Amino acid sequence: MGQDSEWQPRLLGFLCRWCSYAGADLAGTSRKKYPASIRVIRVPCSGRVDPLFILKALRLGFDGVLVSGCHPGDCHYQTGNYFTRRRMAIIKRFLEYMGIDPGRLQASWVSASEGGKFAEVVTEMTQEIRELGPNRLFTDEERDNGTKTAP
Amino acid sequence: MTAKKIARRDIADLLNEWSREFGVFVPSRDEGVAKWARWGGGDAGFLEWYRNTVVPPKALFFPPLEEMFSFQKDGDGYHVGQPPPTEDRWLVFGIRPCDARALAVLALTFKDGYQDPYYLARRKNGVLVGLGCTRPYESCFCTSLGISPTDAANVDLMLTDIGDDFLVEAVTDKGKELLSKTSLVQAATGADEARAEEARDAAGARVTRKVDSQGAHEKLRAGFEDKDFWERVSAKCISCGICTFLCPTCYCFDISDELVKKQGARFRSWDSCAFPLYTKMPVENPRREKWRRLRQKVCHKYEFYPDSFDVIACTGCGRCIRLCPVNWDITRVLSSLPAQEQLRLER
Amino acid sequence: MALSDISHRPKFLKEGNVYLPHPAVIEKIVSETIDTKTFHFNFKDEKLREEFTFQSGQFCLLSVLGIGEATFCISSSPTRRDHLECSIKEVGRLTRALHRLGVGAEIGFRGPYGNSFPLDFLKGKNLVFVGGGIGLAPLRSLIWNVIDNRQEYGRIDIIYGARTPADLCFTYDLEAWQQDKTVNMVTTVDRGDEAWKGRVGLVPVVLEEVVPSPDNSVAIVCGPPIMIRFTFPALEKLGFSPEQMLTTLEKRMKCGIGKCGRCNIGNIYVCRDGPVFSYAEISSFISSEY
Amino acid sequence: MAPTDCLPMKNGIMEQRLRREAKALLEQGKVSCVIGFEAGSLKFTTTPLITGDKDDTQRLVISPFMANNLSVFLTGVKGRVAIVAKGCDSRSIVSLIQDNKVVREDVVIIGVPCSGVIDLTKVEGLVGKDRDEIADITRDGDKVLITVNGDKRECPVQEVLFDNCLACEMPTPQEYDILLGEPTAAAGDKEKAKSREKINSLETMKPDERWAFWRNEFSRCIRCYACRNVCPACFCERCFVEETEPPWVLPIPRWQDSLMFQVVRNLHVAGRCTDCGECERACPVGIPLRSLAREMYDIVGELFSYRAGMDKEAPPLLACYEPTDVEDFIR
Repeated sequence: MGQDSEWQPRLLGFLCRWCSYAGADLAGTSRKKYPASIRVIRVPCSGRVDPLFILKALRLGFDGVLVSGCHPGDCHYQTGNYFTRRRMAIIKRFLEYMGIDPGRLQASWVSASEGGKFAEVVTEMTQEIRELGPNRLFTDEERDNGTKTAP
Repeated sequence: MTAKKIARRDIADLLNEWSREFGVFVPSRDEGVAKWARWGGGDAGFLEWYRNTVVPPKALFFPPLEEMFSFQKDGDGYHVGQPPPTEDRWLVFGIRPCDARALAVLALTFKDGYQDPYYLARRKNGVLVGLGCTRPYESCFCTSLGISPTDAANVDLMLTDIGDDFLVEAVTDKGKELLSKTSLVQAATGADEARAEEARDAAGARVTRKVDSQGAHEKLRAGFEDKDFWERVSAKCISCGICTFLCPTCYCFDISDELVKKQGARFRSWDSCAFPLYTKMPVENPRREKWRRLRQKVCHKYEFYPDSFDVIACTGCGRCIRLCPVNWDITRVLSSLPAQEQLRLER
Repeated sequence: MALSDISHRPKFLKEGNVYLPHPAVIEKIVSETIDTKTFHFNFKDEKLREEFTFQSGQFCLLSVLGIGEATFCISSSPTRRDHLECSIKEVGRLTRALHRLGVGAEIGFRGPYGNSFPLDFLKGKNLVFVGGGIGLAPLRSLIWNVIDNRQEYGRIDIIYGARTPADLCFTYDLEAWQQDKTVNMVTTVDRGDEAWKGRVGLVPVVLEEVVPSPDNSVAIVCGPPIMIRFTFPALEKLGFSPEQMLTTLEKRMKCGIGKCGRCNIGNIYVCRDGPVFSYAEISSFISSEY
Repeated sequence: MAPTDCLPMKNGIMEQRLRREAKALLEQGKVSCVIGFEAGSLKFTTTPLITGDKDDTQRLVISPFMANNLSVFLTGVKGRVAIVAKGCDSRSIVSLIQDNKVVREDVVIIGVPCSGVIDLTKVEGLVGKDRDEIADITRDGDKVLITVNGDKRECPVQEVLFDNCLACEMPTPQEYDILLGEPTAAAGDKEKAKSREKINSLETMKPDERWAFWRNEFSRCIRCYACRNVCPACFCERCFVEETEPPWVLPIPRWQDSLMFQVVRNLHVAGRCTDCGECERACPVGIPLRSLAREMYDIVGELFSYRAGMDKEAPPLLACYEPTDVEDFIR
């Protein structure tokens, strides 16, 4: 914590259970330092991450979403992460077109032995998102929930 | 009461005047689609393009989405708040006779038995200023439903286009009150009234689409189980909600809750009998098949509603025909209903 | 032209915004089967607790605010007024949320809505109750109502079935009715197990074995649609006329008061005109849209 | 190959052949159903005709107004079916074959060489009259003649074609069983640029302006789901918006929910969308949905050189991968 006045982004991570989740675990057990900004959802494979999950996370107000899986060639299911790679490329580009900063959605390959890399990814991403500021995409300043069109 | 008239160029001033006392809603296509929006001053440009809106004025009384009430959750339970208030006095300018009739049709359901507080509050506080049609669409068929495109039956104040002026008639006390307050109207002459009469006749003649609305009831009842017919006519329907959402007499709604960080609200929003999940129960769904849903839609308007309230729940506004992505046309379906004798023979 | 005459309805229903739920507190939860629980609850507001009345066969809407609202029949009897009961099977999001609540939790209540079993018509008659699974819930309200006024009715037969012994609801009531010498209680299951000593057979089949007499009788049927569909013909075979058969229908509902549009069968709205109907009223379209 | 000129005459010939072929297919029992177009009930419109009755085939038409993508009906009919397909529709059919939603052998594709469909909204804008107040619209090769109140007006056909037609990559179906006429040419490069005009102007905005733009557009959405239901690529039995556990999106017309619905819908049809333009055409409240669909189409093309519905043997975009796929964005 330390600098308590500083705004702490909230990140949501979808981590593949075979590599990245184990990597995150290792980061913890080996006492690697990284911001406590990330909440983790363990997925069977990074290929499980439906674009819907990403949008829902943004809708719920998470400031950034991380999708992390095994390095190419290391997928427990042989090819799952290759599909993730394709899908993520598309999602990032499309969200950018919509007006969502692509930095809010990031992807990484983190193996079970890369505790250090996981800490690094989260640290860097947290810093980047701190610069982007809070996610206000779906918030409504006037708390106008769309019901004001009628008298 | 003798008729009055107002100059076309004075309409904007009239709206400005009313705006001081009422929330005034007029046809607008600021966002590229004709719907109702708050009058924001300027000139009454809509008079040039306005034929009817895509989104019917029912949306002002029964909005696509409204908060029924909000609530807060805390340790020992919920605190339910009051529904958000509606405007005390408001006015819709330019409503067409078909849509005005539709509001009366909606009221039948909303005030039958238990009172629907949301709709009825808006209805009570709202004033309807009608504007007769001069350019009905080719999809319009109001005259088949006993409505003339210049009908003053369901409005408070009625305007009829007579060229440089509009003939103005107060229909109800609300309308009289409106008129008594403005100095922009003047007495109409006999010639004005004659021109209005001409305009009315001409408008009625321009509605060329016809349907046998009275005969439909009997045929629909007789053909209710005619699965072949309903399957055939529903084949091209894509089960979207356009014809029901944008129908001025459709009132079906859904209720949904939301709770975010202990603050919540219950919403009601338009729903449609065209959607497969509309009647879905945990195990059964009485209208899983498309033809059953479509049959429900047609029968509700032309058979069930007349059975309940003695009035057809269709006003011939033609939106369902104009806006349907596959040109599903209720008038074609009604006119292709098998005659009763024919059905008897087949049996 | 008014369709629903609500003039005789209790005052608390007609005041204020009909859509606002009344807070109620869960007082007791009884586990009926693996997925069905009976909730005993009472209003928070003392005045409402006093004023509240209902009749057997009526339904209500229960809310878990933030999740939603759904219709349930009131399964307790108006003759036993210290609390209300609803028996709820876990089938979706709202019922799951209800099942997760514990004693003391708050729910929202709207109602009672709908018509009710016609007591005046039933008085002096022999009653044949035919129930299946959770369909016993609305019948149970009436059965206790009738038993509490036993002298006003004739013979009582109850034929109740479930898929397996574990699916039988209200076993404590079944036992009580079994003990009651003035009631003929027949319990059956579609499939028995090692411990099951009772009858095995589908409800409509068992009904034909029990052979209740149609003379001065009324059959009251409630269960899954498939059971209802087969029970009516069985009753007809026994000589019951359509007027002598009552049922209570279930449809998807949102408002409960005839506005939201989805619970109709033809011109009839189950919430507004039902849920209790005689077979005579619904026989013409029960096959097509139920 | 010369572009098709003088469409009305060509249409007449194609129409006769279509009716003949469709009738024969039904008579010979080769198909149980024909999906085509018949004259609509409004001026300048056609409407889908789905029939198993051979006499109905006489109502089939070919017209410059036949906008619907009929392939949306393919997954709903049983048995072997004949379907009238413009080039773009044929791509949707191929895409459905790629996704195993349709079996190639179960479809008789009656291909129609198409030189663009007329967008009545553009015609209305051009002459300042609503479609039902226009007396006549006649296509004559590269020109369109519009008659209003006795005045004739001529304009290049490109001005009144749908935006997606201007970017058409397959005017004549490549996958067909019967082809009703000579192949036609695709629109030129100049027109192709025009078909992206709206998107390009969005791309010049700042990101938050762009988000605000979409937010504003979707505040108009009424959640009728016409965009989804006309879309041949949206073939899910149950859409995520209808899921209740968890409720991903509330079924209410609130911009947040509507916008999220549409973004996810577009992501779900990535690699299936052929830019047929039906979503935007169906939208009753005029949300520029094609500006989402086309951008997605171009993203997919740029990143993976993939174009949906071009090759029935090719695996669907997101059901395959290349070892060399773009990866520079992954940490």
